[in-house]
Amino acid sequence: MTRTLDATDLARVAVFAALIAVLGLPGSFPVFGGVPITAQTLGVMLAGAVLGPWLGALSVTVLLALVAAGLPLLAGGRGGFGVFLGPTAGYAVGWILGAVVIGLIVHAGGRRPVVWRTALAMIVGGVIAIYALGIPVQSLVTRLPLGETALSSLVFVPGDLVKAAVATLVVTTLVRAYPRGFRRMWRVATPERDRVGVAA
Amino acid sequence: MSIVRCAGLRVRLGAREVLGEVSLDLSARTIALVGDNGSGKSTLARVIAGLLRRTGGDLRVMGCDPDCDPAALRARVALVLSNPDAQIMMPTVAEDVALSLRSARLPRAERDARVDAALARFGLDGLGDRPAHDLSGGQKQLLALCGAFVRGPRLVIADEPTALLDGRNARRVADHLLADTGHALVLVTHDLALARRCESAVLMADGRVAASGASSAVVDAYESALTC
Amino acid sequence: MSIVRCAGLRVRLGAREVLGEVSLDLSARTIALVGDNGSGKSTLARVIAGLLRRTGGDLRVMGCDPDCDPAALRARVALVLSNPDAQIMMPTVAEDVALSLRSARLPRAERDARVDAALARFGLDGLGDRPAHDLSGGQKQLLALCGAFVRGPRLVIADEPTALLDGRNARRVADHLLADTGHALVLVTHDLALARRCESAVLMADGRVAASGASSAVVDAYESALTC
Amino acid sequence: MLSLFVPAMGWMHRMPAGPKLMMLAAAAVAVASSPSTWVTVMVLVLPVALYAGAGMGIRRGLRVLAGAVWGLRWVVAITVTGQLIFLGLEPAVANTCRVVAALLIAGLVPVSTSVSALLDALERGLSPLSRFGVDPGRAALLLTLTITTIPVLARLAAEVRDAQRARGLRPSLGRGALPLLVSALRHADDLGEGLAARGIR
Ligand SMILES: Nc1ncnc2c1ncn2[C@@H]1O[C@H](COP(=O)(O)OP(=O)(O)OP(=O)(O)O)[C@@H](O)[C@H]1O
Ligand SMILES: Nc1ncnc2c1ncn2[C@@H]1O[C@H](COP(=O)(O)OP(=O)(O)OP(=O)(O)O)[C@@H](O)[C@H]1O
Ligand SMILES: O=C(O)CCCC[C@@H]1SC[C@@H]2NC(=O)N[C@@H]21
Ligand SMILES: [Mg+2]
Ligand SMILES: [Mg+2]
Repeated sequence: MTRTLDATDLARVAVFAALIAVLGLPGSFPVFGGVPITAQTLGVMLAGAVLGPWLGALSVTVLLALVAAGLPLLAGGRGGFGVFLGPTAGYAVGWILGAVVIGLIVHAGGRRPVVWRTALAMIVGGVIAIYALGIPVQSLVTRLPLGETALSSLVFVPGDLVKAAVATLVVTTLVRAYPRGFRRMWRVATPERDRVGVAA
Repeated sequence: MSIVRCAGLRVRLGAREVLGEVSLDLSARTIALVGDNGSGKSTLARVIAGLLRRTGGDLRVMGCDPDCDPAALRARVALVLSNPDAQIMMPTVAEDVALSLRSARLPRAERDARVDAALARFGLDGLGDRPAHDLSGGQKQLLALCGAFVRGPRLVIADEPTALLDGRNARRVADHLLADTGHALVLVTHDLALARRCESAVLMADGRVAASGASSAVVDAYESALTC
Repeated sequence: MSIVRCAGLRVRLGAREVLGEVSLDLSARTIALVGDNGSGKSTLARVIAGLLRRTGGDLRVMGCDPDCDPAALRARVALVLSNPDAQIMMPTVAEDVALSLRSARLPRAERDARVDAALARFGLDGLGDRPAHDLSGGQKQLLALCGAFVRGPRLVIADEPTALLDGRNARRVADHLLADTGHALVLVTHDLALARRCESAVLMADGRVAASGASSAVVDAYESALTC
Repeated sequence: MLSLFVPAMGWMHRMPAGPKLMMLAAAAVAVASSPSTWVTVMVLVLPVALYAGAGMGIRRGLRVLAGAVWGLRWVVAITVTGQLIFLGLEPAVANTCRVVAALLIAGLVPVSTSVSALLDALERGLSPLSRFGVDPGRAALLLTLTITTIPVLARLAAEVRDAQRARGLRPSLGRGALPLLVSALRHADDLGEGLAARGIR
């Protein structure tokens, strides 16, 4: 959005925003994809992990801006700024924070993503950070006290853990299968090899 | 035996009738599907492969009705697309081929043996442990063929499998598809020289069959229509 | 005048030397780039278009150095790719063509006039308000040409622009590209008949130039290497 | 296709996007902050009146309203269940009506405003930020680019599902995510080049 974003970044941000939208379309992939347990959080996790914290957050923001502008891009075909007055508003805004946290942890220290760090990122950023905004807002909107709201949001936990596992697997596989998709250089941990390796 | 037989086949996608009243009885082993962009070739291929349900009419593929017995059909039919990236599901070459054998529940040793044999047949031996997305475009498409053929399909449906390949790779892929290894072939292509290598051909126009018969006659007719 | 001149051009992508020591001096108006999958054609095309920086060597495109004066180059060079979907950025046909004129900051009336003229030239007049993704594959590729030509480029670089098109659409696109409207053309293609229609050709192999010269001679050499 | 817009010529549709947004947002926030008692059920009158009186025609307006209510069924379900279990009948009914009424009122914005009008309003709204390095034109381009990319990615997802089924696998997100992601990344590369080639950096 600022002048520092080159054409490739612009395209990648748009593509990930579109990816999150597509994961909410009916008939995309079975098993997931109902409201409010939605595959879209998987898209958020992938955006943070692949694009990194800032571009990942930007792509989530773009999606939410389009939702606010009235496109029916949330699971179940919901859209309009009313979404941001509803009980799930905090979760939706939490996606932005989630993408930032995931990106920061996955790429911490400019090192190549490894399984444990990626899994940690998905739990901390993709679950805890999102709930940290989602639950208070839900409680505020529905006037159900915080504790009870937190208790009722436990229904999301099994699905979110499955999505975190899938995201971890996909991201760590991408490191092996298509490293240039990350579009960054990684520091190589072993000092005797050259300091900069892999991916462009 | 008849490979594909249909009568009054209709397919509606969204608000649009994409295939209208297609009637065919194809028994040649290799069948080319040609026609302009948007004429309905891919749609027909996907209906035959059991990936899309028809809206009306009658269809038999290798003697069975895709809508009544999708599992039986899927066990016998394989599909190859032009975009290799969409067809590669696993990180390494060997894992990707093995994925096709998952539903067969073979013992591990036999599965590995079949994977190795398939890789060798398509000239990919020695690449089993390589990341699949590191392969060149031509190699990726050979890998997709490998994943399709390892299940021993009786019918292979290929939708523009050579569109993105160079002459050498295109010929290699076409040779594998056309070779008689006990399978029939339905091949969608814009490459008319390749279409001529099939025994018979179907010319699609605007969601209908415009001509069908021996490939040389059908392709000649199409080619002369193209140049005037 | 020389269209593309390079000496010892090298390009490294990731850990890999994709182009090594390419030296060329091309002055024909239409130049075909042929070679196997992975031989470096697209990479060379992108370096010439100023989309990728070289790692070493010297390069002049239409007399200017892409690395020193990228803005000047971009104003003169247009690129057409094979996947039409990747070239459509805007919801409607007219908006998409107008996008190419964004950086020119023309007054609205003049911009609209140029868009209309370009649409008419490529046979898309009357489709201006249609959603771009509703067009057929061939029409989408014509729209991509429209977006490339509306800026009045002096050099058009096309990377397999006809790979996904039927015979009729492929010929229409090729005719527009090859027509002499004051632009030079660098055309990457696997379609050797199309390559022969260019004046000169370059054969790439493994990141190097294997042959260059009159297109008939180069393509003959490549074709005979393919068949043996 | 990808829009909630209902074409009509009534006063609500003709109203400029900015003021309309302000008006409906104020109404929705007012409703959302009403108390949690039985009387609150009355707030449902407001969306009914607004949809019926927006100038789409009364019956058409009510049909659109019914569609909007149906679209909120899951939001209603989670709100009601939690409330019934923990708070009892009166707050459950009142809070659910309050939330639903506010969402329905806000829902009139996309129903009566075209996406391009909203994007224009968004671009105007962002223009004060240009002092901080945000380029509103570029932001609008990014939003539009996303809209045009959605059908392309939907098709890539369909291709991946086809490829899975063709190999005798049931389509699943677990296994489809990798090919979808790689195809999407390659599409992004192509798209980036397409942009650059059109003189957009
Ligand atoms: N999901 C869909 N919804 C609506 N229309 C569709 C859909 N898929 C395809 N079509 C339309 O159906 C027609 C036939 O499409 P199809 O892909 O079968 O053509 P094709 O012969 O394979 O063309 P090409 O040579 O370009 O691949 C086209 O006009 C296309 O726009
Ligand atoms: N970003 C990249 N990082 C590393 N390697 C790359 C990258 N892009 C391309 N390559 C490799 O560079 C080589 C040349 O690629 P290029 O796309 O230029 O070939 P090509 O001649 O256009 O092939 P094709 O006919 O298949 O399009 C290939 O081996 C490819 O795998
Ligand atoms: O669709 C919305 O209205 C916003 C998203 C709400 C979904 C939240 S995100 C965390 C939790 N996990 C899910 O699968 N759904 C909820
Ligand atoms: Mg097709
Ligand atoms: Mg190429």
